[in-house]
Amino acid sequence: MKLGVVAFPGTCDDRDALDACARVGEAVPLWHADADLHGVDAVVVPGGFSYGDHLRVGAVARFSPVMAAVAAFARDGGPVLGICNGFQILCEAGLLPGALLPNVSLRFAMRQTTLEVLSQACDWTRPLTVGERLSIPAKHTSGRYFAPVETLRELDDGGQIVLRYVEDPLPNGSVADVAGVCNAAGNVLGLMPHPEHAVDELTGSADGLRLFAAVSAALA
Amino acid sequence: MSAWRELGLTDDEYALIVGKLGREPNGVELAMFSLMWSEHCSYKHSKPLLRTLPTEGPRVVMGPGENAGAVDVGGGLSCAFKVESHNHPSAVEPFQGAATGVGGILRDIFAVGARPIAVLDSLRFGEPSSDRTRYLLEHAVAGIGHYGNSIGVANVGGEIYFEEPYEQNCLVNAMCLGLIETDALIRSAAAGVGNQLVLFGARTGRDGIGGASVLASAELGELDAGKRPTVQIGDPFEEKKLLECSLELLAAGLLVSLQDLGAAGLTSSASEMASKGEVGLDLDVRRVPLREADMEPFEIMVSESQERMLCVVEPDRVEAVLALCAKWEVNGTVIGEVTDSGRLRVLDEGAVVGDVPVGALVDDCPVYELEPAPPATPIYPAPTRTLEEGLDPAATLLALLGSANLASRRWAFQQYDWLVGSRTVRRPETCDAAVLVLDPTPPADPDAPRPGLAVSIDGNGRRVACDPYRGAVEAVVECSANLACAGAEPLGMTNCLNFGNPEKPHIAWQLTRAIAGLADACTAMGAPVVGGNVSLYNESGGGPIYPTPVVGMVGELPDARAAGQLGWAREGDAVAVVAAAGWAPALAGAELSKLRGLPLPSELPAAELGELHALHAAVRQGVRSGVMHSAHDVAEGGLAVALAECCLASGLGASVDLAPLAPHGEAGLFGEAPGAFVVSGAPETLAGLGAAATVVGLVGGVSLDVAGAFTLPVTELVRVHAAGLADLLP
Amino acid sequence: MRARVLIRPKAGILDPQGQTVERALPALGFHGVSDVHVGRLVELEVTDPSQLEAMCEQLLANPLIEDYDVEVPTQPRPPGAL
Amino acid sequence: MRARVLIRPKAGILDPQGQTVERALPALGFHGVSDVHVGRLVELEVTDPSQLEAMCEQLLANPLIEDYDVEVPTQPRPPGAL
Ligand SMILES: Nc1ncnc2c1ncn2[C@@H]1O[C@H](COP(=O)(O)OP(=O)(O)O)[C@@H](O)[C@H]1O
Ligand SMILES: [Mg+2]
Repeated sequence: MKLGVVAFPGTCDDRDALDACARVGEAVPLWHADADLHGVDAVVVPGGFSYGDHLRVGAVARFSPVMAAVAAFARDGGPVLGICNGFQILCEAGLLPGALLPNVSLRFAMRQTTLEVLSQACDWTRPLTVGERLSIPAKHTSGRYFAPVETLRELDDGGQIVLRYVEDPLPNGSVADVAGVCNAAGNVLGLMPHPEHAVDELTGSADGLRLFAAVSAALA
Repeated sequence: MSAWRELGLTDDEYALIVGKLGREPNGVELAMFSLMWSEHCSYKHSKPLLRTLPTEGPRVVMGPGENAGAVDVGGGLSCAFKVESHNHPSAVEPFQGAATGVGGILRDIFAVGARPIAVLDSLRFGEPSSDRTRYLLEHAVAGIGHYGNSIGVANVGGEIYFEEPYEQNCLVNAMCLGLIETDALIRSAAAGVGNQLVLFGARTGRDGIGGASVLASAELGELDAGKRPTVQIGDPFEEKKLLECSLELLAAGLLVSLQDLGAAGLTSSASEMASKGEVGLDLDVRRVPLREADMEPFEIMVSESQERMLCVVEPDRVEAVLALCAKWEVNGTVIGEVTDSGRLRVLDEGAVVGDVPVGALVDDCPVYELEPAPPATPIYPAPTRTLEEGLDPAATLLALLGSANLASRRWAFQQYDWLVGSRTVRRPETCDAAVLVLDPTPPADPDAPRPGLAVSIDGNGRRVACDPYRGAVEAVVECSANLACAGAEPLGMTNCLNFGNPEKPHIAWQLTRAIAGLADACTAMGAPVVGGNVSLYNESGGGPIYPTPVVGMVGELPDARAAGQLGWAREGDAVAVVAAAGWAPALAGAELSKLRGLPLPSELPAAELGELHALHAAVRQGVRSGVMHSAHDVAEGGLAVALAECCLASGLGASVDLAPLAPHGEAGLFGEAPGAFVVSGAPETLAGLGAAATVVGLVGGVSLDVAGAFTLPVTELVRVHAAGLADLLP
Repeated sequence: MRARVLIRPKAGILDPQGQTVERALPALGFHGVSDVHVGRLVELEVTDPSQLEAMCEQLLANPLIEDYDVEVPTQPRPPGAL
Repeated sequence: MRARVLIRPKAGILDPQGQTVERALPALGFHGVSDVHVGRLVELEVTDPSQLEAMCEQLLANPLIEDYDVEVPTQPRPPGAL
């Protein structure tokens, strides 16, 4: 079971993502300029500030060679996880619906958030239980999830709203407190909170590891 | 005015330069001398004093003199760390000033080859009632967050104080820690005649031209507006690429030496590298990639454009170096080579436009003896009164908890990523020191220890203003106490000396006394100094800042799983105060006296350093062994505030009776002196801790109840503490 | 030639930057200001202005959340403009 | 009336955003683009346009590092502009 972790210039959560992947399988670094996914079974597009977040979050990274490969991989049903900046990139690339706008506070905000699992219709949450709660940190400046009303309705109906903030939500202004959404096929998940920073009780929580473990178990 | 005076050189200094060169310097040379002989680069007023700091210890791997010092943290690893100021640029443009301050200290860490793992920031502003303070605070915090968050280095701690003397001269100090395999540490000395000099990173523009001499060596005054076009802009994205590129170059063994570009840009970096290696350098400014084509040679030599590094490379490795630069989308250019001339020669398309002996630039700046004299009259006016006397203890405690200096810093640290890297075992407000695990990947054996380190930064300028010697001692003791609460033992420390104009006798006296205090306390606490920074001339029309030595200390934790915490752990635990025999908290110079607008005293309570060292060892042992379920040192606001903070961090109440302790009354509740801790643990084990520990009560309930003084619901403490800073800001 | 792209949040999407400016102005003594929006300005030297539309669609703007206008100097700029 | 403020990094000041866009465009097949700068666009309804200058100095722009232009519709906008 090989999980690839993409790095762009400016990605900074890739080491943590690699570490999280290594706990459930073999972690493979993937470089933005390399269109070859090296035979991985799942792809993580981690957080950070690809291309400095310049112009618009995720706008530049989505054009890199590796993203063309990731898009093809996703269309074939391969599991893809976009975390924070990775979520923004997947939205920009059209692999996920919607967009991430600047937090209403206009500030970077970091919190240990509580997330409620709303759907199992996704490769990354299938073994989890609807209604259960995860403690996972979130940190971002552009985490206000936006999608047109019709899209939101479709997402809701299709079980594509996978995670939402509960209790002390971030001051990001996300519509319906959405923290994570998946595509219709359920193989691509994007979320703003950082499961890769929540893989060890020693540093606060191990709840995030369960997302990685879910895909690893399904593919094993 | 003559050109040299305008550039900050005295007539004598200029004459000396002419003597060294045997001729008048040309413009390029004069610009280089003016920067290298500025206070910022030459330490001409502080060098002799810095030599009195203890720099040796069993765990010191690299002492002062390199870009950062380093201590051995076990397992073949070293921790490189340093604190640096970016005060004047932050006063001019707080967002960019603070951001580039973080950028600069990060480069010092990866210049020695270490991967930065944590940043801390130490900030001083005027009172928050001032618009300027709120503006500076908001933008400085945003700038620090912007840079650190974007580059992916956790911000794990810091401190903010508000005091009137910082109104015109805010302080922005940033500290960074990095990890490196000890064998891989790299130095900055250039070597090997014929080796190539490669500049890599951002292109060079007119950023901060004149910055080091103009911004850092003169008091900020009327001229402010005219200096403004020189603001440096930070680009953390470029720095992230530079960081990864530098570390990959080092891992590939491609470099002879490495140096960051900071104050005085190429001039300082090139001449320091040449000086350390006792070689010469030729460099051609026309090979430097420029942002603006029409730059003069002198501008290129002194530009402080950010995110640049300089390295020395053997000729047959240049190609590989440039290829790695290309991989990281970083400009890499050969700009010169190592010579045996002992001179720094600046060329412009081959034509010599500057030629000076390296030694003259780096070593020959005159060193000035300070003329310290204690002030005849108080230097600082009494703080503005914001709290009436005669309030009952409950109201007094609430006022303290909500005051700007003691209120929760959540507003600030929630704008920082404290976790990236997944090493942060103790985040802000959970422990007196930040705790990081060295390796985020757990060992195969789940029972094996997880070695870690703890870090703390501290320096209460008002205490140093009262009594420079004892105030500086307190800064060191406070850091050591914070480490003890985390269960960590000091390995080494760094410091940033923020003072006023040392040419004034009373400032010279503050500096001299404070450094003596630092030296004595470092020796006593076993924390040698491995590096630091000096920022002088922090004064303007409003007078000097409080003398502010900021101390950053790093300590070792054999097992981060046993890291201490500040909040109570469980109901039913006993609460004890662990104090030095002579602990004598006093209101004079305390936070409460500040709120009451009382004048600064001229003396603080003495600290028996040998006894404190033993006390810290006992607390550290209590935490490591698990006997102490929580530990917190008594600092600003005294014992009552310390008890309240244990409640705040846990949400649990406590009932205590302080009668067995002395003194009673307000001094006992709110007085300050180094040498006491509030700890909790199982009643039977705490009772057996010995004479230093006095059991005073129990953890439990929903209120903090101090017999005969007050009963306050924890929810009320939380409300006041949380609102204190947040309410001041939009 | 020097072209200019103006990018603004789509109508109906919350614009906190605009709101923040709008709220801050009265405190500074500026009154009578309303309907403030903050967007992005991209200025660039292009040899082929017909490509600008495609650049916007693909990179400079995100049509889901942003509108854009392309301005090329087909005639003298109004006074006060660059 | 509806006014427009264009804010851009001062000449000579580092503009990392502009650099990023400039480097990204050729990869998308757009050539012949140079000197790209990214700034901010503020559009607002004002009753007293003479205040705009002061608003820029005090709030909208950071005069240390940014230049700005104020545009008020003194005459019809060029075609293609809003
Ligand atoms: N207060 C201090 N205590 C100990 N060492 C200091 C102090 N100030 C400066 N140093 C040391 O002097 C050297 C030069 O400092 P500095 O010019 O700030 O270096 P850099 O240019 O790398 O930032 C460094 O090795 C630094 O650690
Ligand atoms: Mg350095």
